[in-house]
Amino acid sequence: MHEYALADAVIAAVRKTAADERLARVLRVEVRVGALQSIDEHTFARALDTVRPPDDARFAAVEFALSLVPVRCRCRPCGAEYGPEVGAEADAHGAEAIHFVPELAHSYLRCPRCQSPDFDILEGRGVTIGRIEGERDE
Amino acid sequence: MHEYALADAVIAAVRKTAADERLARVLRVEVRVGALQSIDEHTFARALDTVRPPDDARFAAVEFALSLVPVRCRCRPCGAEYGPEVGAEADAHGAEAIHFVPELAHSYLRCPRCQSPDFDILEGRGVTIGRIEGERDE
Amino acid sequence: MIDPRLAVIDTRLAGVRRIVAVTGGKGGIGKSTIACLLALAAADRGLRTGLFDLDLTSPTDHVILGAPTGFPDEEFGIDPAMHAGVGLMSLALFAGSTPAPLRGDALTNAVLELLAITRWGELDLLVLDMPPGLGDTALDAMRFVPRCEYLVVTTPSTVVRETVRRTLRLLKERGAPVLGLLENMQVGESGTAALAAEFGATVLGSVPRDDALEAATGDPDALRKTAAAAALRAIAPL
Amino acid sequence: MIDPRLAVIDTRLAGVRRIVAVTGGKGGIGKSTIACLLALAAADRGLRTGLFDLDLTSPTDHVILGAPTGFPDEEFGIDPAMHAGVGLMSLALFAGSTPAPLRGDALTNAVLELLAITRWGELDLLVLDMPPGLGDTALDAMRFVPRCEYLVVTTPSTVVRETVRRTLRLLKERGAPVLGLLENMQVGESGTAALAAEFGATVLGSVPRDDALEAATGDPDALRKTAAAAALRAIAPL
Ligand SMILES: Nc1ncnc2c1ncn2[C@@H]1O[C@H](COP(=O)(O)OP(=O)(O)O)[C@@H](O)[C@H]1O
Ligand SMILES: Nc1ncnc2c1ncn2[C@@H]1O[C@H](COP(=O)(O)OP(=O)(O)O)[C@@H](O)[C@H]1O
Ligand SMILES: [Mg+2]
Ligand SMILES: [Mg+2]
Ligand SMILES: [Mg+2]
Ligand SMILES: [Mg+2]
Ligand code: NI
Ligand code: NI
Ligand SMILES: [Zn+2]
Ligand SMILES: [Zn+2]
Repeated sequence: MHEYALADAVIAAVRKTAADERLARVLRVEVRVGALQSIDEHTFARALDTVRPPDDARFAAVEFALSLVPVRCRCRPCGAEYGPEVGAEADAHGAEAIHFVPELAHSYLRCPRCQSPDFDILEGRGVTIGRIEGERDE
Repeated sequence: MHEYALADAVIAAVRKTAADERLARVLRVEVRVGALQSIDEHTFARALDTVRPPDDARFAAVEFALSLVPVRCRCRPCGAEYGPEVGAEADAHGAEAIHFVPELAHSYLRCPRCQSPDFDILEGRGVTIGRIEGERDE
Repeated sequence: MIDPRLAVIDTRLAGVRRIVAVTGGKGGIGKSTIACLLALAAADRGLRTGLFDLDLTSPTDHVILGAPTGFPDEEFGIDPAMHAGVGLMSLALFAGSTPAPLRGDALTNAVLELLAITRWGELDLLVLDMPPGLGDTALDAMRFVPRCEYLVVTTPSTVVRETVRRTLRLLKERGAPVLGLLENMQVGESGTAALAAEFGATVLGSVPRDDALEAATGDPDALRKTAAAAALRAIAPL
Repeated sequence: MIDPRLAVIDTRLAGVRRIVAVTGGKGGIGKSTIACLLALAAADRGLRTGLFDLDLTSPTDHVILGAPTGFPDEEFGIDPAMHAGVGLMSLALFAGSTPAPLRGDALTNAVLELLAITRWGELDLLVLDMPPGLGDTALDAMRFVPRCEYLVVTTPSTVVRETVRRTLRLLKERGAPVLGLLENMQVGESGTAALAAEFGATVLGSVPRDDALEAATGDPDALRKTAAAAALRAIAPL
């Protein structure tokens, strides 16, 4: 359950934005979860709920809108664009390593066309935050 | 005049595209010259003319549309976006080094806000090719 | 698009009293050896000590310390692997000796990920073992861990000094705190004092060339008994 | 957007008969020393020889060879700096000892730029001196110079072998031609033969630890007279 650490990071970032933007209430936070990390959406939603500061009124009504972002890679040597299926292409150890540190994709995944480990992960790497919606007291 | 080597590269790339696309005539090539390299447009235009293959009919009527792309950098530590003036900010040696290898900007230029050498060059680095227009014989 | 990891690094390092990066810019000068000996020395003095192997494509601290690889414990994050009294974090825990060919962006992402999920907890000292070169990780350390102090390793070699000088110039320019120069593999007179003077830096002292280190590799108790470890203990800025 | 440099690399290297990368993945094992001695040995045999220092943030070949820095001649491109019979290309020619902190993309761009503008001309041998680590430059060499052969340096050290093994695994997986392993700083029995056997690679031979190299740094004639140079000449795969 290292997902709690990532959820915690999301909360920290949202608090920072709420402070910077002087939001009285945070209502909705878009959270994009990259498929590369094989994070279970329900686990992550629960983690977000667990680490949410319970005594901070600004977060009383917040909704986390989770979406799963498919992985897109591009191979440098051959230019192929592809979406690896971590579960099918890496063994259990590799998939777990990628779960912790997505860059280990370069250790355990290969370009389907030329088998190179030299690819860029264009999308679907890890957890990022999209729109944050809230209200100010004015 | 190492500009000839870059002009030569442009010609090589255009020939390759012409071959790949089976073009009978190349009519217009957009060439973007990043300001970071302090390449003189007239010098570069002349270089392109000099290295253009004289006995290749496909290039008899080609026009090179040169444009100068201003430099945009973004500082990693402080996030500042800025457009350095190489001539004014680097000394003569630094400017010449950058002329040869634009990455030496990290040796001779600094973020104007926080003085960091840790910036990304977003635009205006070197020579790139935009649209290539031509005709096929059909 | 906000990267949530950036917001949590300071929290993760909040319980760490002091962060020392062992650097030099050059490979093979003994950065990892000194980093491991420093971590062992600190732990032996009763300091709560962590060691973060930031040479991501060529991690060796687990080999030097003889720490077994294998996934770290995970619960509300990941825990450094405790070995010989030192809490170790290294990509090798996850990937063993499988190569990890990582370009710059991947290096930055991996460092950020590990900074965001590792629970160092309460530490007196966190040692960062830096990779060679002035690349992504050197820049990321300055960016993400600005309070880090630098222990600069050098050796009595002309090419090493040439390279270490680049690191010192960059650290000085950025105003990064330099604890001092440590001359490793010392074998007599050398240019280290002059190099330190050039940058107004302290020479912490020397660690002799000690061929016993090789046989002690992988065995913390044997490492502790080497002349190199003794020399380091005498000068360690703890 | 087309990068014109990619189209011209093969042309620029068309007159080069053979390209040998001196690598190992680990820093401080003598890659640059071996690369320089190899280039000198080749030139002494009458081979037209180039040396490209690809350790962009920590270039040292100019220091080892004692080549003065300063802008290369430019005319229809740039010419390698001729020194001691070897044509040298290095970022140090342009930046001297000014630090060049370069992230991955910048490393790739700098290598591409130098590949695109350097006029190696007719060469019998081009030696690539590789940086430590499995990073951008290691990957770029495989991508941009696929016909390159690899001379893998190792030493009789456990941590070095652990790191060199990662490089060998990657080269083998990618089907890159490995000329063989060269054991540097040899001081007796070691695990090099076993490491070579693990990958079906040849052991080219050994270069002894030779403390005379230090005093010879910067002086090609003195370098040529060292026992290390003699040992290398005897086993150089030229
Ligand atoms: N003081 C020393 N005496 C003898 N050998 C040493 C000493 N310090 C380091 N070494 C050896 O040098 C090699 C490189 O050391 P390492 O710590 O891996 O360097 P780096 O991390 O700077 O690349 C290793 O084989 C190590 O055992
Ligand atoms: N055979 C050898 N005997 C003694 N010292 C050596 C030998 N080979 C290299 N060295 C020294 O080791 C140090 C690192 O060598 P270098 O060639 O810079 O390694 P790398 O390029 O792998 O980082 C230098 O001081 C060099 O003089
Ligand atoms: Mg190390
Ligand atoms: Mg557990
Ligand atoms: Mg080297
Ligand atoms: Mg000239
Ligand atoms: Ni987990
Ligand atoms: Ni020029
Ligand atoms: Zn591919
Ligand atoms: Zn800045």
